[in-house]
Amino acid sequence: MNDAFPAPGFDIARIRADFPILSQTVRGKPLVFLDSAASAQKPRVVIDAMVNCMETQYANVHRGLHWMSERTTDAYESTRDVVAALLNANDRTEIVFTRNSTEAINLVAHSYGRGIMKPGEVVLISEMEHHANIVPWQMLRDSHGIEMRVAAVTETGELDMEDVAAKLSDNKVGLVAITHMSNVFGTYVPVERLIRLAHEHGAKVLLDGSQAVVHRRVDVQALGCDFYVFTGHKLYGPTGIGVLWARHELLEAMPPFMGGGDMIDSVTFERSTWAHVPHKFEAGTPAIIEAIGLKAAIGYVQEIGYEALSAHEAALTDHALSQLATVEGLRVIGQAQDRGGVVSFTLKGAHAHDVATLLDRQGIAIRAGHHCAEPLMRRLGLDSTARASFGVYTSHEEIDALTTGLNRVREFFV
Amino acid sequence: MNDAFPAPGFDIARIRADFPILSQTVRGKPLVFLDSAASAQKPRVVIDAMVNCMETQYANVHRGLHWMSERTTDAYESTRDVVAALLNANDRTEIVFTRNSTEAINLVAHSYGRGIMKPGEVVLISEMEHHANIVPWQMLRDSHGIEMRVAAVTETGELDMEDVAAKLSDNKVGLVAITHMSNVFGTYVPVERLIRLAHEHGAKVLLDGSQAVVHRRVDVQALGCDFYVFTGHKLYGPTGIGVLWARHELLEAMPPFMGGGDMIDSVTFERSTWAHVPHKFEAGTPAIIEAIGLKAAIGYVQEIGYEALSAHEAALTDHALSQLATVEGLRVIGQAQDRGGVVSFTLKGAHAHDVATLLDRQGIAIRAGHHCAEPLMRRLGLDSTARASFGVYTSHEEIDALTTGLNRVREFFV
Amino acid sequence: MTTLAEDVGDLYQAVILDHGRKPRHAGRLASFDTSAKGDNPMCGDRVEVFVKYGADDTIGEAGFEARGCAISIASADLMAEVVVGRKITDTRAMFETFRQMARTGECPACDDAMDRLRPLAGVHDYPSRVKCATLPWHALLAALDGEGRTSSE
Amino acid sequence: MTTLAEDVGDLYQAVILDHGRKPRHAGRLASFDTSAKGDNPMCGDRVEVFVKYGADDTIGEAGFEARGCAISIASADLMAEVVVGRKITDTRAMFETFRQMARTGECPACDDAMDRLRPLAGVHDYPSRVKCATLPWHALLAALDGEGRTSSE
Ligand SMILES: Cc1ncc(COP(=O)(O)O)c(C=O)c1O
Ligand SMILES: Cc1ncc(COP(=O)(O)O)c(C=O)c1O
Repeated sequence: MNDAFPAPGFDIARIRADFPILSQTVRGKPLVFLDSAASAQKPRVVIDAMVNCMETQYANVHRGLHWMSERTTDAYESTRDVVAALLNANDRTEIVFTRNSTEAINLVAHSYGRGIMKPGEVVLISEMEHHANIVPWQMLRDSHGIEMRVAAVTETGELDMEDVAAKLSDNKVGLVAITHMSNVFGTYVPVERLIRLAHEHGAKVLLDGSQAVVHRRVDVQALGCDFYVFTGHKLYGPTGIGVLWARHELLEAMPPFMGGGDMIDSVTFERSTWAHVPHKFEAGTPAIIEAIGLKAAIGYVQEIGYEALSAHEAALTDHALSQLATVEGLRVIGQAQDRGGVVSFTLKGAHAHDVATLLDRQGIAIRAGHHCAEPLMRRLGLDSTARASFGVYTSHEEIDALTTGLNRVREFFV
Repeated sequence: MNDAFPAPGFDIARIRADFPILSQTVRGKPLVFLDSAASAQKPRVVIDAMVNCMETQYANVHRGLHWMSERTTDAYESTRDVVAALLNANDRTEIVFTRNSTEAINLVAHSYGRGIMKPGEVVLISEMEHHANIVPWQMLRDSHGIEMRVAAVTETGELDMEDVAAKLSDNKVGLVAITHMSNVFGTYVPVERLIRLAHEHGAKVLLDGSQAVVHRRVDVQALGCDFYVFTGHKLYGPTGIGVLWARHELLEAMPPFMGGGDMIDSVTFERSTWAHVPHKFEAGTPAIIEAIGLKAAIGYVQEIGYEALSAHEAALTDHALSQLATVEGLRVIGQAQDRGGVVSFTLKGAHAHDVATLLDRQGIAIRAGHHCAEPLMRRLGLDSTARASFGVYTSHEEIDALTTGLNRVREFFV
Repeated sequence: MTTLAEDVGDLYQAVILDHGRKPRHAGRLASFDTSAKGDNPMCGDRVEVFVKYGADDTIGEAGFEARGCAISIASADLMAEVVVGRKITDTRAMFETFRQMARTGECPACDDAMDRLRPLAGVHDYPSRVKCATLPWHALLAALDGEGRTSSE
Repeated sequence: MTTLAEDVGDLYQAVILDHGRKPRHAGRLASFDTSAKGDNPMCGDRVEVFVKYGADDTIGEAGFEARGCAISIASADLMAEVVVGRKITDTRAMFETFRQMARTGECPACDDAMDRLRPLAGVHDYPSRVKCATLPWHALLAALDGEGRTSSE
């Protein structure tokens, strides 16, 4: 069964032991959690970092002159260094903390979109965006006279680069906002090419890295993009914390998004002036405990190393694709060349929700629905798919369990 | 020393034992934490609730058809019920989760301010607002042609109700946005009167309850206000979670603030429709673990009960005021009749920062600075004050330690 | 080890599998007096319900078009079956009883008329699936109210 | 038990207490060539620095007005003392050395010229106070650069 071997030195048993939740049972069956693309489970080190903060070193940040506040500020701010290193940002001040990817994109849509872009300019997205990378641009379109264009996706679930080029050709696109990795197909978008092309046409590029950063090393300087966003809870971190990276000069030029404490330089009733970047974009008490948790999560991923992680996930994905191919009536949606550990599929004669419920009954958690990508579903002529997605803790045995589970579903249902 | 006795049945030792951090030492001295108004410490039940979520019952909410997701959704959504009960909201759908008070106010400024208010209408704030309740209205003023008026504060640190009446008299005020309790003076604003007056003049009322809800029972229906905001981390909950309450019909009428997953009904590239209230205002993966922590925090406060808590804090405040009066050269800033456990002061000949550092050296954490209320400081002719603030875990002995500490500072410094 | 059929028997009873697979009332009515669409935004289920009124404030004919899971199709089909010939006011009351049953699994108010719907009580164990069962009813009520469109939440 | 004076002696050395209480260079210069304000937005410290140039690219006279803590006033006062008569380029270099010392407590690059500033090395133990010590220097450099205004961050 284990024809695809895990990467050498990748001790899956030890890694699974780092995640307390994985030893839970669900409906009397051992948990097989294949919904990591929706949100990942948390390793012990993340839980411990948060507990440790709350038990030994907690106070509000930036404002206190006392020991607890200074130490908490250090811990919070050092997360910025860790994130800057993770993305290879040029400067720690380029890291802005948000609640999640969604807020990061909304921040750009509000601040860059309304503050810098001019009515008539175009935002180019793609057919395979998550709602988080569609709706903010629609709202910008409707309030600020921005045009929204949508680049096509091919039958294999890849970005149609010819269509991208065509839609850039009149040089009206000010911003290309595209996912780095599809949460439905697992497709990696050829972002280097995309960025080169966009820049040639004078457009800035925002990458939605919500999925990509979980699976691959991201180097924003090497990529050459202008904005990059991700969300902590998919990267084994807590909820309530996300990241916007942007080039320093862009952040400098952008007006603030929200107003309040911590983001000001000085306030009078007549007029306020803004704090330096990145504080200008962080109004109010930030997600302190969550930032500290995110730092631990990034540390965890880096200790394993993206090489080992990517290799493990590539092996898992190969194994999954070959196993799923043995299930009668199962069709994998999306056949990109360059893909990661997210596999969408349909099962003939069984609706995705019924598949999900019947798998859940066997302790297997997958996602079913439109995956917050309704327009993509419509493009595919589907109303929903089932989706299994993998994390660092996913084992080959779990994929085998999924396959067995699906065969039982088929027998029961079809 | 303990002339002011704690409320009967209020077992401070037991309560202190609920907060792991309180047994820490700082610079070799036992921690005396008197900076709760900036952010409160977390009881064991809050930490445990978050850990329990991450260890046994975690997945993304609202989207999953599997057991973990259903259970997590239940836990997240039940926090809404708990918050609705805390504020005595009419309906659970009136509770919107935000990152903090700051975001809640910004949400109202963006959505109600831009979506419902008309240029030329007035927002009335007061001189004793936190920056969180000043800057969003300035930004609205500058982008949307709203006028901002500022009601005066009296010498005693109370809201000048005559000035409020005068500033309402032309019926141009669309929204009064005022703190329920000052984070500098500890003053409670006479909100019932204020709300009656505002409504007579056709204005809606937003109360910034960031401080008040920590110390007093809040009943939004009895108060009759229109918007109420608070922040989880001051109410013994985690960072990263705050609350906006608003009347259902207001939320219904308001356009969304941010766009993305979870806040939509359906998405096409041409047009999206919004989910029902409150989901319309919660874009993207929410602060799930933090909501679950907040629920535990509210449960903790309710188990103690606001009566016992208010009585304890009133006794502490009386004790503090009488003790601080014995320190030579110390002046308490703000002498409101109706006040809670937040005491600002200056010490003759010693700058507030030096006072804070010298107290910190003795293990005593207070705040010094402008308390995110620069305009108020200017109004008082001060550049900063020292501030001691109390929580449910503050003991009379800690106030005595502060007094002793201040006397040592005075001796050393003056 | 229990079989999958044993494990999910409460939810996927034979009548549900049967009506889910071979709905009797699927299809747009040739002529109808009112109709409404229902969406479940969380999962993408869609249903459109068509109603032709009968005499004396009753429902004369009912049909539906749906894309969705076995539960929602079976629920739509059984709904169409039970509401035909029924007074409109009774239909509304029936939905309340049905919704209660779908949420709690209990049905103290159930009478004979509810018998055909009882197999759907099993959804209460699967909170995220309750909406699948209630969506067609939401659409039916929207049609009766002349609202044209609803969404289950 | 140690006394408070022992506990904070590193930070509040006699020279700092003395200059904090009785600054020698406080006050706006009667005439000056450049000036700049500095704010610390986090705590409300404010300082304005005035400079009159001397011969050969030196600082001829320096003064300041400040609202702030003992550390920031002593730092401003000692700064004014040490920069007078010094080349402008040396002054810039001195700030770098000073900032390093304030942050780390170490001063490998310290020469005799830095002697008067050494008592401020104690701030490194109090990260939130480092800005109090560096604010006047930020303002001085802003004045030399003709910027008028700066804020410590
Ligand atoms: C009165 C008042 N309003 C608003 C806030 C802002 O709260 P947060 O920073 O959690 O948004 C605070 C506390 O900082 C406060 O005391
Ligand atoms: C590609 C992509 N973009 C954006 C998001 C939104 O992330 P969040 O809900 O954390 O803001 C997700 C996940 O839900 C995603 O998969």
